[in-house]
Amino acid sequence: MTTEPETPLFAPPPLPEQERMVEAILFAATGMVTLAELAARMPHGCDPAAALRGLAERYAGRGVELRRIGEAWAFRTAPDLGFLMQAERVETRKLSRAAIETLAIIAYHQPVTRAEIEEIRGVAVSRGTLDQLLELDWIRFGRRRNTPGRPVTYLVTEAFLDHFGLESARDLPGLAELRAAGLLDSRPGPAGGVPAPGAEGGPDPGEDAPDPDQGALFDD
Amino acid sequence: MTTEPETPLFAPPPLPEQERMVEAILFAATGMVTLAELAARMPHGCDPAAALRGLAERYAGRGVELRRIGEAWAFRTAPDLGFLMQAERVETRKLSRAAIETLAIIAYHQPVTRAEIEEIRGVAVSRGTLDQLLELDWIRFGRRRNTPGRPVTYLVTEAFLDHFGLESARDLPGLAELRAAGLLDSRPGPAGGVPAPGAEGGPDPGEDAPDPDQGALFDD
Amino acid sequence: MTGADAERPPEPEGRDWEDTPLARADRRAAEALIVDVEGFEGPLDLLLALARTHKVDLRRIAVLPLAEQYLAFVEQARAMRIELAADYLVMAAWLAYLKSRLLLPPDPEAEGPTAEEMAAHLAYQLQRLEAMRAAAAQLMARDRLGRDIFARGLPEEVERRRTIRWDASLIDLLRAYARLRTRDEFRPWAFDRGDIHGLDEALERLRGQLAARLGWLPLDAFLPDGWRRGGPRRRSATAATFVAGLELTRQGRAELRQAEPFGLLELRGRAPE
Repeated sequence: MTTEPETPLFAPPPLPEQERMVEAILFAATGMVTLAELAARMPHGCDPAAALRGLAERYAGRGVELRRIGEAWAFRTAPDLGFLMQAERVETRKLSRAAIETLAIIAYHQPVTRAEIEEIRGVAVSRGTLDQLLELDWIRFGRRRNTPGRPVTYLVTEAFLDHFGLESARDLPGLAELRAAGLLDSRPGPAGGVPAPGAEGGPDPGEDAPDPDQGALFDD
Repeated sequence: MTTEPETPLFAPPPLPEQERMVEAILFAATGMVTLAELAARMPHGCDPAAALRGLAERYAGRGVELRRIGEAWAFRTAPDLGFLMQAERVETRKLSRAAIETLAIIAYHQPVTRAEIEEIRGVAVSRGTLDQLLELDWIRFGRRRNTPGRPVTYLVTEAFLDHFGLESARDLPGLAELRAAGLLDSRPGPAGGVPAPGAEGGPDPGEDAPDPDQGALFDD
Repeated sequence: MTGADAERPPEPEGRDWEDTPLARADRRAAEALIVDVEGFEGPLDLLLALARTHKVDLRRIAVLPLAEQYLAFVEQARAMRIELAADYLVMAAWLAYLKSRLLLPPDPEAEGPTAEEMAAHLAYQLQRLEAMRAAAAQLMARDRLGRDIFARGLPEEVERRRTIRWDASLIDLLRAYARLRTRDEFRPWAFDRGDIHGLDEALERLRGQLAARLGWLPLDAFLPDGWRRGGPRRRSATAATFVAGLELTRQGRAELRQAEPFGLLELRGRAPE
């Protein structure tokens, strides 16, 4: 028996049945499931995207909602009912102010290099800050910059979007206003501008010093 | 104020709202939930039994069903859709230390021969480790080296990049960046540089020339 | 930069705090800030706090008075013998420079950015930092998974026929590599020390040498025999002897002098008092 016949031997199940399938798969999972994964698990010829549309409608306003996170989907409880779930609450390690600000800068300026984060915060990124965010799986490495030193860049992850209930990084609160105000621009400082933060207290000053060609990094 | 007034100060929420509450509680619960537990969690004056009746009706015939076992309740995948849960039968295990180290070396030094991997790890690499990584489709064979014995080289795959959320293997952070992110606890020796693989006393010095591009990763 | 600049009297030497009511307010603010200087994350953070105490609208911030407040703050910290990190002093030097450029008539011959451009960039940085803080606060206040929103608590797993999926996260991979690459760094040091002149040795030597003669001699003269030819041995011995010289000077057993930057370093012993 072939698993992927050229022309399906059987017609795909009717849409309401496909909705049931998507519902079952998403309900059974704790994490998010991508459209591709859904299609792979459902019988050949199914249209999970259409089924998801139907499901989203069905669950609108319920105690459990269908949420989109990037390219993936998941059921999540409605935010207004959080007070009922105290028993399930996970105590998360409290993030330092530095970690929170660094996370926000990465989310709003991504892809962003360490030197750029330091330029915005005006202070060296301390050890452990990026480590902590990587461990939470809220940030990841992006492409290296094509600038001297080829610094790595940082991006936020799908788990970040899931945690903060965002459909995509475009839905970050206040993004449009910040952009309109020019506060997300890559604006190079004038030469001899505000002194860049030293890598003081950093593990290896010589090596971790922010790029002196800072300005050039903001050219995209 | 008494916690259990004879006559409630506030009317309980309307039944559809109570249904939403039960729905969210059962969804998020890590086990079955009894009627008594529901009543305890919900606002005073609620009638979880009535809400459960409403919910059971709403979910009848769906991909997920409300199921009663003894005095407790839970959501369960509809029995006829069990075949979809195959992907849930997966047990996730952490890769062994030998495998993850081998994988890391291949990612950083590709294309790399088995002798070079052994030189860097300082211990022999078992056949099974490479087989496992090949089977996972995280590594593949590259060109043979033009050196005596023409050893095969290993490279990482697209599936590897995909799994680890990397744009390319070149975007892996270098040692300076690992240190800066807090992933590296020790400082480098006074010599500063990282010894090139196979630089000294390697099994086959002529053959073990590292990838010239690799230098870029370490040129802090 | 602003109209206020013109009215400002020339800066008196040894600034008197009580000359205007504004100065008094500044002083109070600066004192309050000094109390928790530890709480600031660098000069930019401090500047933002100073800006906030006077102006709500960062878009209209006047850099000159801000620079003055910052300089006053650093001055105060020094007077109270609070040790400020080098970052703060670098910023103070830069702001003093900016201030002088803002007060002087622009030099048409001068190259590079004008004082106004530099001030505008500083104002932009402050606005941007403030905006990022606000964004961070908004982000953290969202309904969050595991706190306000919950995932399925009882994921369903079908029992029969398990397939094992091997997993590893990026952080495991990076840690493994870091572990491998640093392991070697510990091992051979003890045996690699042939060309390193240790600080303890240098201290020992120098102490003896300085006790013996009291005239000024160049640092080179104190290098041990066999370490004077060029290369890493000489570098190591020079570094160790220099640090030893600094240490003995600190202890009051030696004196160190240098006529000009990069000039010859000279050292002599000092009789203990």
